[in-house]
Amino acid sequence: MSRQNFSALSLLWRGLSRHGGWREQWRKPEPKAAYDAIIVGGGGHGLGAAYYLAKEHGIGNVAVLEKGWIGGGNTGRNTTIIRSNYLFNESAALYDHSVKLWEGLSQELDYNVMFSPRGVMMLAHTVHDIQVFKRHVHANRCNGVDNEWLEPEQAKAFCPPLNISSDIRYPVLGAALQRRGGTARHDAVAWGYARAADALGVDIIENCEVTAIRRDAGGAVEALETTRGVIRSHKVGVSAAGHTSVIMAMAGVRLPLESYPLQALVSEPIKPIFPCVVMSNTIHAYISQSDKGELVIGAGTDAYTSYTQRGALHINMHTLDAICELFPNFRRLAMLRNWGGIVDVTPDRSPIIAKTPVPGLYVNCGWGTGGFKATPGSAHVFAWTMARDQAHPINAPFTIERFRDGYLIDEAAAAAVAH
Amino acid sequence: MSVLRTPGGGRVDRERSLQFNFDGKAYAALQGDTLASGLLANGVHLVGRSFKYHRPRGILSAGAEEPNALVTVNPGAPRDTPNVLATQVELYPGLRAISQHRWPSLQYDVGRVNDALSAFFPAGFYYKTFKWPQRAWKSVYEPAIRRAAGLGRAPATADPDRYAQRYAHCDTLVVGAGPAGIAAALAAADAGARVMLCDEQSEMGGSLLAETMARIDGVPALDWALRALATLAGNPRVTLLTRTTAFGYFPHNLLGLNQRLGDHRADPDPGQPRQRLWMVRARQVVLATGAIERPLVFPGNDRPGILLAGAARTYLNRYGVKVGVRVVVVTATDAAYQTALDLHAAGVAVAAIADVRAQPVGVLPDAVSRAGIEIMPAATVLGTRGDRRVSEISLGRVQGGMVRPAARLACDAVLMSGGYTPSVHLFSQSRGKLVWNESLLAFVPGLSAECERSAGACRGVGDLTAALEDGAAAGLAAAPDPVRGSWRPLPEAGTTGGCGWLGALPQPQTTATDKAFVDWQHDVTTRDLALAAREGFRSIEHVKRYTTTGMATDQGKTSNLNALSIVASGLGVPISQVGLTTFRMPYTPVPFGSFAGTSRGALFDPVRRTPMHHWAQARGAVFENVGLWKRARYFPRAGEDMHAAVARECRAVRSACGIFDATTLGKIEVVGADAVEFMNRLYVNSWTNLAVGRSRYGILLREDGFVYDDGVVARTAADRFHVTTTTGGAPRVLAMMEDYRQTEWPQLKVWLTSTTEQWAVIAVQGPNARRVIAPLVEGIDLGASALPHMAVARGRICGAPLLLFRVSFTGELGYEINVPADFGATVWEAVHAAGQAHGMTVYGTETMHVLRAEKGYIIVGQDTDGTVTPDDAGLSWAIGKSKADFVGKRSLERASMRAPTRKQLVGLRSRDGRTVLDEGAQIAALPGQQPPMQLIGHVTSSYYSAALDHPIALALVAGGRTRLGQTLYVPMPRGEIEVEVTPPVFYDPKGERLNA
Amino acid sequence: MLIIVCPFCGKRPEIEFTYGGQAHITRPERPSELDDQAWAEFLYMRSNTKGIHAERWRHARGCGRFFNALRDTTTDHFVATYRIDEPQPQIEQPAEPVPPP
Amino acid sequence: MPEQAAPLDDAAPPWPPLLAPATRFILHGNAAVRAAATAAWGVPFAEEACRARLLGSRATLWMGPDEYLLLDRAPAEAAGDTASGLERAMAGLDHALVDVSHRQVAVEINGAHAGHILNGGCPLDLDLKEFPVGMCTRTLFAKADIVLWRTAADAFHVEMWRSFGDYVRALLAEVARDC
Repeated sequence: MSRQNFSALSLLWRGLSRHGGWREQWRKPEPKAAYDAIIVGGGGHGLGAAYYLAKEHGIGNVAVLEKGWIGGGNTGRNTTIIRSNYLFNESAALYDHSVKLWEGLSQELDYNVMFSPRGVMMLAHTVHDIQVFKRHVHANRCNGVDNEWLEPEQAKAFCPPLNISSDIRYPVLGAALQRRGGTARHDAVAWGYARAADALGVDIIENCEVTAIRRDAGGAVEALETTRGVIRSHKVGVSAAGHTSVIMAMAGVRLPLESYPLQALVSEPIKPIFPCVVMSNTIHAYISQSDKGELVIGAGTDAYTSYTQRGALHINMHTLDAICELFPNFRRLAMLRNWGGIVDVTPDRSPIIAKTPVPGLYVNCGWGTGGFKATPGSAHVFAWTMARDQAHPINAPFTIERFRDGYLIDEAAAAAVAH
Repeated sequence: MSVLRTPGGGRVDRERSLQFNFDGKAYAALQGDTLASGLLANGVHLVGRSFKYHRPRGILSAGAEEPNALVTVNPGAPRDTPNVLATQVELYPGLRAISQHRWPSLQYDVGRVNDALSAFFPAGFYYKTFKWPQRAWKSVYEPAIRRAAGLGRAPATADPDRYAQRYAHCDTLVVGAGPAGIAAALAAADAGARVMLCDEQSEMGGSLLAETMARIDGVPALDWALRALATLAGNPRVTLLTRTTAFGYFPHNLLGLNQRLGDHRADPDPGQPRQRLWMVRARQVVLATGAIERPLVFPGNDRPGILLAGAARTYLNRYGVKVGVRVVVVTATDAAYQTALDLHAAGVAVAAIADVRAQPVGVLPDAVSRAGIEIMPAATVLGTRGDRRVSEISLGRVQGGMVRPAARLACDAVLMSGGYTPSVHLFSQSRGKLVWNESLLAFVPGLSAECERSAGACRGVGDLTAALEDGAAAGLAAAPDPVRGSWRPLPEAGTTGGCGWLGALPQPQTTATDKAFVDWQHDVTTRDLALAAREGFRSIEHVKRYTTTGMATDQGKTSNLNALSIVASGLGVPISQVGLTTFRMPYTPVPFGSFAGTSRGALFDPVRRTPMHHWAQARGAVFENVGLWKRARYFPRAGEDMHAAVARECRAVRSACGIFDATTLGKIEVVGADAVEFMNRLYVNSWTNLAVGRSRYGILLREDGFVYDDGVVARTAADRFHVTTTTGGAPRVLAMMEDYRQTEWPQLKVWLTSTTEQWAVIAVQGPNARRVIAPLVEGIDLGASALPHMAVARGRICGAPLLLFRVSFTGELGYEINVPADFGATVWEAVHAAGQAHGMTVYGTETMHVLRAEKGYIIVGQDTDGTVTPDDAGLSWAIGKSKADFVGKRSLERASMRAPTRKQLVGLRSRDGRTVLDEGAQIAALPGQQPPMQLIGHVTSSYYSAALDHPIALALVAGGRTRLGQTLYVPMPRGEIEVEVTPPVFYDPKGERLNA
Repeated sequence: MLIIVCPFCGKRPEIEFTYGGQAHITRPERPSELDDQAWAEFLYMRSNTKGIHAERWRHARGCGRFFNALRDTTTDHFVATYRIDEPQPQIEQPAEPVPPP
Repeated sequence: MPEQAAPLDDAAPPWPPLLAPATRFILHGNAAVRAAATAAWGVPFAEEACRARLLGSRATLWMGPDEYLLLDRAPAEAAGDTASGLERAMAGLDHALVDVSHRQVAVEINGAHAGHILNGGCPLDLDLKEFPVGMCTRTLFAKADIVLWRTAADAFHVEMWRSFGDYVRALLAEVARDC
């Protein structure tokens, strides 16, 4: 199976024939009776894992089962922030692995995922923030991950709309900047992986919901029951984000996960005004500008677990009062669209990428609000884990057992609390 | 007066003319005009450029669905507002607006070149190219794309306006004040309901504002509406909200309404809000949101002068504006015939009505024929001409499945009507189930998910009489105490026949040359949709994302159903199988400022201040934010920076005495017969043998074993503890205590009360502390043996009740004076005055941090970070060893929590005796490493110690307590710093000073 | 912003409440007798139910009481709220959405 | 330039003024405790949720199932002395009495627009039928916790922790512009 070349030249050539020659970017196959491996969940992580299984491990007889349409979950609902300036060695290794893959992903997939390393700036508003961010900066430097400290004036120079007045309620006292961080085009990640995996023989099967997991006498996975029939495989990787608990329960596996609504919103498109990504954990504001011109703003999670994919009005109100405080010129801009996703959160807010107690069953979950940035790296090591039935050194710490044993990777706790 | 203005009628004030300015040119209009009607009255149709191809675009509609006419109002002024709809801008004298997204001008836009090259920019072209060279995306392609994208410009200055928010409750909220909504509000109000009726327009009445023929209750429909509205306005239980858009439908019948209060005023009062966001909780909701006319999809359907037929009727009847002098009507419904008749009566030449239906029959076609207007049945549109304004339309005739050219007609406006799409946005937001109605060619509300019902055109009941009945029935059913189960939708009412056309109009086999637009603003054409299908994007969500159809600022109000139909027919499946994209909040864009409301400036978050705040402020204190509190960080004197001020403050405390405001520490009164048991179960310490009048340093863990909070806990009576917490920790510690008290140990007789704010706390620390307070304190023996370190006593000070702690967070002899908060400022001033004879200096949190670090006292949240156990922090001594259990104990028993390699709190001294380490700096055991390094810890606190005259630091280091005396390395960008590992207590390790 | 029926105060807006996670997880009487796995179950394992979920809420900005609720996590409709000392009501999943109280 | 929207200065607004200092206690305990306390305090306790009882300058406000706020708006003696009297009356009964006189400050909002003003930050339905005279509850006013007590059809007594007083009052003044 070959994929059509994507390039300026091919666009020109096919443009002359009114683009009649373009084929499906990925096939719409009927599910086969059996596969060497099945991925449950057609988001970026799942499609990417299928791609790397085929590309790097020679396992091309793979199906990706998606209950809706690919990229329709958190892949298509997030604010596309990419960075790797995490504190702990384990996290930094995982996310930096990902950033390195992002840097060549458009070329690797022959699909423009629009990775834009425009810089991610995290604002410090308290003395405590300064201490935490400087700890990150030092740790990252020693880990070979770029992250630098900016004084308020430097932060303003990097992001001109930022209000650095000392009169506001929580003045900007400085910022940590990762220049290699940035954004990418979320849909393109799903579609690019799908197209590339398809070209390597992977069957991408949409509108196919898993309803049960069959296990053999020894307890190992042997087949999935789906809305499109029974599909056999002895290797099943679950990459289903907010619905992971539901799928894993079918195999009797309990996970330390809770699913929360998370919202995001965009403004109407405006001419370029915002050159980077800005995050403020202290006052809960996450903002960048898309190539189309919309300000893309991440809101907080709701307080309660839910599968409704919608959040509350007051969450948006708190997000936007913070945005308007930091960027007072944006007060007259308008919210165009708001949406919600479901994020699965672990007790230490770090993911699980691991084997499970059920032989042949693997899980990649618990990404909380930060899964998009990890897409290529997570998919890459998950494929490795599935192919070799053992963890890649990068995901080795991200086990299920760490919660029993107390080896948490608690980035959120390390950011600590004000004293 | 313009020839395009009718001589009379409509809702504009003929007596009040005004001037406005668009793109630098002055125009005349009337009070009551919108920017759109004002421009049309002056013959201006060209108002914008499309997003991708920069095609000239005119006004398409007369309402919130407008995709083309986006302008910037007040450009460059303080109230600069981009991306507003000309159809919604109410004119006032002197209003200035400009067009957007064009360069150098609206008339001549170089971006138009994109249109010529459009063959190479199909849907999703950017996914296929711009990949090489790797770095060029960020540096070359993306900046170019970004510059080309976007619509208006963000304001260059901060918004000067206020915004308000208000909660409201009602029995019945009616959204939309057209005929169905007014009928619903009347019925509900008659039944005694507390009613709110809102409408997005400047005037209520909906379609009746442009109605000239219909009559209700024997009077012209509009008169009926005005009378009904007057009745409602006179009812004190009814609230009428105009210019108010119900933008969001949230769970449990909460609706978000945005009311525009100031934008239509030439000189808004700066003291009044520009907009008000209502959060309305309604027992019952009636959605009477009407329907939106659908454009027809044919080649060249986007030229200025081509607009919706209903909009043309609105401009004529409501605003007294003719959209042209010679028009062609293209329609799939009877409704447009009425437009033709009205225009004809107003003297506009109607060149023809091209009806896509094979045999238009009925009252209206008959009337049109009688008026001498030609009807062309089985018609289609083959194309249009005219650059910045339509000048000609090419019509075809469909016969036997073949399309043949039929006529070319000159015209200056084309009015199209593909039928009406019910506005089900809010219903869908409420999670009600939409069902496809094949006879209506529309999705209509099915099963409700909330206490809600739809009425009138928004559920396909378009006929005026039926809509009124439908509204009245809905309003009555939505009155208070409806019969349980009555929230189910009403049975389907009668509907108007003839439901229009979906998708592209028939075209000849040969491919048309011009584009047929589905989504005007985003330039999505039938070809783009076909390409998406060809490339395998079959889910409607994929089509939307790949082509961006329906994602423009109008969110597909005019385009979604046509796009859906084209995709469905391309795939050969029924529309109901393709499904709809999800409707999202907000219905129309809502300013960020409305969401933010009053949360701005000083009101962004509460500012908590202590009773001594103003004293500190008057003395030039520099404050820091700690949670919501403002705490004095240091008190610089003239010429001092923080370093100098802190060094001075530190020296004063060590050599004489200092005074410090510790009011913000959390305080919880734990009272009851089981108070001791409760504290034993919660804190790591043992409390059983703590005597009344004594205190102890307490540590609270989370159940996972990590340090959560700490503070001094005093036993003030056998059944009473005065627990202090960290400043930021106070609320969460109380919440955690309540959780265990209520849910795990409800049998314990113990109660919790926050007393954080009851007490002002004045710390007096230093060798002279006793001498300072002794003359002021009554009823307490301050002698070292009577009131030793960690003792607590009650007495009086300066006439105030006193709870006196002998405690020290500095390592010096120290007291904490607790007085009821109203006394805080006066007692503080008295102590400060008394201290002047003893060298007293006021100090802030920074000095407090240095002094405690010299003593190795930790700050939770700085020296611990949520991954630190008591043993890690060197606090094992505090744990009650004989206790079987306390919160977190079981977690500490896991092997990982006892590993000798855990990071432990130690002291660090720079080998050079000079370098103050960076807080957060990393620590390595081996020198000379390159990234990625093997790191064993980090610096948590670091200061220059004035008392010791050398830098000190606390650090968490793997196996730190086994490394005392070792040399470690702090790798910094400018080289490594050698440090020696020391015990964490630098100053007075024996504690002689605090026991003085 | 949901409406939640506090068993003591009645219908109140969600912002007056704090969420307390899955209900009916009792702290073991003698934690030291549990092995690490059993302790981790108590600490971290949650049902994350898709459907009717028994959960704790606290009317923190009201009467201060913890109480339990049954909520459908697919619609956010509450089926019941009950005091902490009351047993979980036996309620079958409603066949169709129930309007808010 | 138009006037800047929200006040940025730290000064407390002139309106609404703080009420005079009052004596306040939080009392936890059961019905027997309340009966005993009534003898000393002179005001009975509502057993119904969210209701206050008022007699002269003294009131009892239901805060929770076993929690009441005792409020004396014109105290004739020191809070400590009042507490001693209450403790004597409740001796031998399991209870917790804590002096919070200085923890809180109060304002009164009255007039025809009182409800609208409060609904600028309070999410409750303040219609007289839904929130009758004599009703009291802890609730929210924007980002602050308050105790709201309707003392008359058009009057509300509002209590808040003292450090939130400036915020609540400044916000009341701001939202009152819009009523």
